[in-house]
Amino acid sequence: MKKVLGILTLLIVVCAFTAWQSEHFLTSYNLQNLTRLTGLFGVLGIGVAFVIITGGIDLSIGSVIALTGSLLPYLLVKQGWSVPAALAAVSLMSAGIGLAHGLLVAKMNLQPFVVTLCGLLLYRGAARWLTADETQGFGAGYDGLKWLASGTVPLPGTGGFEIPVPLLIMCGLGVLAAVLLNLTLFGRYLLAIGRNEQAARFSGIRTDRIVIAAYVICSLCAGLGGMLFALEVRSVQPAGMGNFYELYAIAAAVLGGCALRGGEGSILGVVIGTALMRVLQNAISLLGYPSQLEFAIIGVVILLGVLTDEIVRRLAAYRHTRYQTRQSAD
Amino acid sequence: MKKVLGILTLLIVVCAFTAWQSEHFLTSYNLQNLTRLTGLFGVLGIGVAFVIITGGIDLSIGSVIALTGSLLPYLLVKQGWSVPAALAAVSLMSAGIGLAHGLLVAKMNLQPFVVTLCGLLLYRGAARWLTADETQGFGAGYDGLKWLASGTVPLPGTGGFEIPVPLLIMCGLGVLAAVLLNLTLFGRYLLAIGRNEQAARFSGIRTDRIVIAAYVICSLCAGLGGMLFALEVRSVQPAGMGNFYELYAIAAAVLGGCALRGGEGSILGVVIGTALMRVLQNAISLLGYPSQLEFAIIGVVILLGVLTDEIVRRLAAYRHTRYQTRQSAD
Amino acid sequence: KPTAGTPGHSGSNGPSGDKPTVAYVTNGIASFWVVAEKGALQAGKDVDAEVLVRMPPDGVSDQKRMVQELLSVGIDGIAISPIDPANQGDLLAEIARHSTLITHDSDAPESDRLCYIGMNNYDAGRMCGQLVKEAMPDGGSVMVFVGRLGQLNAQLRRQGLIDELLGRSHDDTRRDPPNDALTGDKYTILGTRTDEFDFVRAKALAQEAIAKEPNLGCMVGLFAYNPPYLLEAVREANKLGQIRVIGFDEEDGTLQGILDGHVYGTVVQNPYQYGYQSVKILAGLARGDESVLPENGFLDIPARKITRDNVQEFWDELKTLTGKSAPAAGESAAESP
Amino acid sequence: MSVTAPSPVIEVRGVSKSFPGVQALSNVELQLGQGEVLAVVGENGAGKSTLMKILAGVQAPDRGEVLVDGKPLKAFSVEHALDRGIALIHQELNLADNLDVAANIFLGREPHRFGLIDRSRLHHEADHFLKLVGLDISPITLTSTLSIGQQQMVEIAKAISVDARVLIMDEPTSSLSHRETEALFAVVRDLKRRGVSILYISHRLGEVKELADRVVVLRDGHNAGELQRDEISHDRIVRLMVGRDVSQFYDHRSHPAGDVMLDVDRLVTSAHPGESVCFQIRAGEVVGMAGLVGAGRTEILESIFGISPSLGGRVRIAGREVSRPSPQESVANGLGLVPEDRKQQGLILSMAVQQNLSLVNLFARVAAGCLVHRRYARELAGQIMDRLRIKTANARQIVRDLSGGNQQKVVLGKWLAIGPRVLLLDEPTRGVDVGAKHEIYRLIEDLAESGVAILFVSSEMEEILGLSDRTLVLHEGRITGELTRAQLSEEAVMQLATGAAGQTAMPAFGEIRSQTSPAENE
Ligand SMILES: Nc1ncnc2c1ncn2[C@@H]1O[C@H](COP(=O)(O)OP(=O)(O)OP(=O)(O)O)[C@@H](O)[C@H]1O
Ligand SMILES: Nc1ncnc2c1ncn2[C@@H]1O[C@H](COP(=O)(O)OP(=O)(O)OP(=O)(O)O)[C@@H](O)[C@H]1O
Ligand SMILES: [Mg+2]
Ligand SMILES: [Mg+2]
Repeated sequence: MKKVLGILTLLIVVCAFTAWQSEHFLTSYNLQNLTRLTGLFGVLGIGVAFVIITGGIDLSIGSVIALTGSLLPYLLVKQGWSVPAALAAVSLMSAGIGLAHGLLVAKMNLQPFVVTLCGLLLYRGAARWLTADETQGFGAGYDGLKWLASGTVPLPGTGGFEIPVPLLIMCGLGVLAAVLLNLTLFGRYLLAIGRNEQAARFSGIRTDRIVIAAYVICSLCAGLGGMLFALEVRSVQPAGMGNFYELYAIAAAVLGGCALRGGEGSILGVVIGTALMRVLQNAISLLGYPSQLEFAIIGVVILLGVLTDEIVRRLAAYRHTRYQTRQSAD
Repeated sequence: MKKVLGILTLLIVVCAFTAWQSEHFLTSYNLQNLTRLTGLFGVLGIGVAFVIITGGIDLSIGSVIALTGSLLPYLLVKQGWSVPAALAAVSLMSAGIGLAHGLLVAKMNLQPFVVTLCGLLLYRGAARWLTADETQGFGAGYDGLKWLASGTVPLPGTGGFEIPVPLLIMCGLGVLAAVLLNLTLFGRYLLAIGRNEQAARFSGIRTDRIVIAAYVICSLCAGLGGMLFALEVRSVQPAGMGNFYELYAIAAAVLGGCALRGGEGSILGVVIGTALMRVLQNAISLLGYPSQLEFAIIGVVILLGVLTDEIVRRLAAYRHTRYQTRQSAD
Repeated sequence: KPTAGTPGHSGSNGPSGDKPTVAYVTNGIASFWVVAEKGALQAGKDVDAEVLVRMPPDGVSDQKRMVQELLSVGIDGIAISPIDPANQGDLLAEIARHSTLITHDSDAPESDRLCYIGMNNYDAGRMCGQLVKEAMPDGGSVMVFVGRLGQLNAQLRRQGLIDELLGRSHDDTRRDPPNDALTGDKYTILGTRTDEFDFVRAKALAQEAIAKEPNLGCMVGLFAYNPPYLLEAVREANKLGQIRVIGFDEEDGTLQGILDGHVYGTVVQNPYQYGYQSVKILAGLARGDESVLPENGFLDIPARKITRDNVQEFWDELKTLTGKSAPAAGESAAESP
Repeated sequence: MSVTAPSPVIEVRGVSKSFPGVQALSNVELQLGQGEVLAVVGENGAGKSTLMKILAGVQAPDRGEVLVDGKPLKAFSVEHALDRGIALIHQELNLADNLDVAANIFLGREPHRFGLIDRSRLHHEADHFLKLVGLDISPITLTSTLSIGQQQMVEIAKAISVDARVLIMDEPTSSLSHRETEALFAVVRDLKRRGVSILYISHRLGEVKELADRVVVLRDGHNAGELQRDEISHDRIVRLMVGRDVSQFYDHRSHPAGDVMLDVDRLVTSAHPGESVCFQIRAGEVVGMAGLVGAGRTEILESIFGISPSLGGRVRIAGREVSRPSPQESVANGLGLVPEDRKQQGLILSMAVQQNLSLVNLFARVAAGCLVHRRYARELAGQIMDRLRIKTANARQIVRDLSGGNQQKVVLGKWLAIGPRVLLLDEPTRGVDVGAKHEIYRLIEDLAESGVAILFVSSEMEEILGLSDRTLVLHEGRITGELTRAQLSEEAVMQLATGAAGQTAMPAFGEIRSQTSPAENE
């Protein structure tokens, strides 16, 4: 909770600053776009949080996005599949990818970094090969499907602000994930495995199944994200779609308090972390900073975030001992 | 050594197969290009090996390449600096970057993944901002400098094969690195820290200094690599140069036997790993496979490599116990 | 021996008999180049040549590697779109030394290339400017969107556009700083936004521009994938008609937008012809036929303005050429592994 | 061979198990009756833990079978073993320290409804078991804030909470002091009364004598014999363990104390920032430091050595003031620390014996400015291995493959390499078998005789009584007393350690300058 507090403060500060500097920030149009993107990227962050909590990592997210994002229009438009069939097939494939990762990590003891790095190369290649590098689009139609990514739900009493559907999807997913992580046996086991896999195993927990499940969740989220991104941008270039998105997702999770050594993480934190990254990009545009500096600014903010966190932690520890020393001296 | 043997076998098999399938593989022209690229990428791999051995990781390599690669022509051509001054400045900056990483990791206890992820964003942004996103080139002149990347040294008695200078640079660097890693106090301490940082600290080793030095070495190599790449391709796009090169370097190191949990690694292995990745790309082209599949094939080969390694290890252990059980049963 | 598995990646190990082997090298991966590939392959069939198509995914260094690998295989001619002609002199000289060199899409006049096939990006940019003027005759503010400004074609198009709008003379070496607003008599160029080929970002940038500039009159997308995102953003903001969209290239969404009247127009090149003519000339040269070379070493395949008047005709033509129902187009390199 | 109960709860028949390079168990037989406390003893590496892991389903045997209630175990998995009522307290700590104490106690067995954890029940029940083992902490305490001893108690609470029919304890007391051990014994006796069978492993033979109904001895993975309740004696156990008589155990020698080598003045540690400690140790002295779990002994040693920063006070080594202690400076001044946790802090397990031995002293001799002087390192390692009689195939053997006692000797040997003036030993014989313990004691005596000042922390009463010339007793970070050899007794130590005696400790050897600190370096 404390970790979340720090990043939340940072988010509020950045928002306040941007709102103060640009009157366009708080327009419902801008907020709608901002929250839609937060929803889309949040789905990825929530997924990868599960893997990070096990002490693993997933570098293949961007490529899974490319694969599912180009497969969905490919199946629908080029192959003429029905919507439910295409959705089912793409989801199944995402789950299969996660299963493969999980099996290689948990059963074959391969390093997550290596397994998912291979995935990064492999799925991108597969997406490009399958579509022969051609841009995939949905054309006209599929309005129901597109609504999932571009639709909005009016929020009465806010003077025109409508909640983007992806934000709702992310919220639903987030609540589910938070319950899963904090209140269920699965979540408890996940945290235990992340910190001390052996202890969990010795307690009779089937650690491999839990780890595999985490990878499946992550890839499913990436797959869902890929489909939503495709529906949002409408036109998917397999070679370029989703490049580096795994890094954004991981950065958001880390900003939100997930420790890469495992065993720590909060879904709320991940969502706030994602929002922070989105607000930063938005602010850079609205405030008119050169867009070349976009990445640099994000990098600096993440660094400052984790650095401040560490310094505050140290300061608190220092204060605590000093307080104790003084108290007992009286 | 055993780990190196496996990857060496794989390299030889791939080379033999390619030579058998395509008469162009063993032409001195092709070999020259192949070994030049191996030299260039090998420099990166050798550098990142040091960081990996400490149990860390460096994701910023690609961006450091972009920064140094665009800074060198920028200083020389746009700012009119002298060659030694520009070389010194760029090297110094690389060292400074490594120092910053090392300090943040060793002194502030930040996670290497996070620190260098911020670096990835930051240095790319810096390179783009500094050059205003304009392509940097050397124009005519600077022949001495260009020779470092594109030059060759005739090898008598091979019927025209000339050794590319980058290969020589990498060999020199490799020998230096191998001596450093295997024969010096620094190397001994590095391995100790990678295996058990706490025990090293309890033995009076200044672990932070050693770790910092590893990051400095890595960034220096990346900086050198960046300059060589710039001199080799002659034209540097700050926004695109070196994207994903950190992943290639890390993959080569891992293929070559560096364990990402730290404490293990061989310079020879890294060089062979780099060569394998280069030969694979070369083979895919020469054998006429669709280039969309290039990355997919590399991904599969890396995966098969580490998987075979693991299976062989398990098989050996299993055989051993079976042998022992039978012996003691007699 | 392994052979190609997908369209266009014909597998072969060098020239065999009378059938020349030629290579068509792009500057990146994009659907624009997929159309060009179709032309190249068609020409291969028509003139009986083996065609190798190479799309470097990762910029200059990849292009160099692919070219060298082609030279290793032994090739009768290479048509290349140099990413950075000014600095790739050595590579081009290497090609000319070992094989036959022609350029397409982007020229390298200093090199030993035998001819150049393509158009002038600066002129195309000026055409784009003319479209803006037609769409917004009373003047107004303009925002420019492009994948990456580091690329020469992007710089030239942008400069042509700006020069046309500001009524400047013809000078393709001029470069205006990317982040400053430029104001002329009637038109103001508010800025240029780059998305680094992050397509989600491309759309977000358009939305942020709409949010930030209430008086925005026109958005221009200089890379193929830009205009559909611009249109999408305008549509979602309910500003159709209020903010004009001008595009480049022939992405489906762009052409549909023109048909529907939401996109004013686009400037198209002819990638199919780039591919077709390149292969035809290279094959001819390989057979010793110098007559295939164009006059002055320049085969002009001019850009065209497509507006509502001629879009249907153009689209039909495109469909027959590429032999598919849903044509697609694009320009430029998307970075990727 | 007599069997306690007509049908044993557990019967092990001809179990063998080998690891690469080691035959850990061969043809081992074992029977455990209902309500029986069976002690399993043996030297380090005799195969005790391996056998227990097989019973608990952590590892599968290569050959042989295990019968529970007469029916053979079909599969070896932890779940399966728990189902059959077998619980194991591992030799090494196995806690997820990012979770609270309650979560750890019930890990894998949380009370739940529809997959959701029932928190209130969880905490309530955890509280019950914490009280049972005498650990006075809240169930929502974060495990990482506990000391090693306290974590060990949590492990015990966890095993008891299983409600097992067979409870296996693999060295449960290795980091417990006298009082916690007594609490544990009370629990064990209670369980026994309720019919629970207990397998108990310990290197502290005193405990075995006190608790066991029967003793089974393993040697090199074989059954070496067993003793009934009335046959159990120290000498007989040792004879079975090592296969020969081992003569007198402690041969305490008094050494003439020399100059003050270590002078600690008003040192404040972060574990107890409200207290400060003062003491001096002279050359040739062996000073013991006693106290309950969490008394802050480890912190004091680590602060002197410079691993964890002190909050105030001064440290003088051989008369030289060390303003800010750091491991580097300690090494330079000839002060060494043998840490509490030898696997995490003392050794690099995957490195060779020789490399571990030379780790501290590698810089002393280098070739060509920076190269490792290999011959010197080899010779040094050889010398130390001879001197400490470290049992290995050769100097290139990986430390992980050594027995616990030999591993401990390697940690000691590492510091001998620098020719130390002061040695701080934190639980120097933790988890070490009697034979090796004996050798380590002799080594400590030898070192003291050669003029090294030695401060050792121990939770084992016999060790404190047998080894120290002088004993400092700690209670909650404060030195509550100092006992000379003449004043030393179990009662005296316990009184001071529990804080019962307060400041009324007998006037002793040195002036007791322990006080409630006005920590001055503020
Ligand atoms: N996982 C393993 N891999 C390889 N060797 C092992 C493994 N576990 C135990 N051994 C070896 O098996 C032998 C028996 O080990 P075990 O831990 O059972 O001894 P122990 O009697 O419990 O000793 P200690 O008193 O030191 O705990 C030792 O030589 C040990 O090195
Ligand atoms: N760095 C620290 N900061 C704060 N408290 C600490 C720290 N290290 C230990 N403690 C706490 O201080 C107390 C003393 O711990 P310490 O390990 O020094 O005791 P000990 O006497 O060695 O006990 P044990 O027998 O458990 O090793 C414990 O309650 C522990 O939780
Ligand atoms: Mg044991
Ligand atoms: Mg202790």
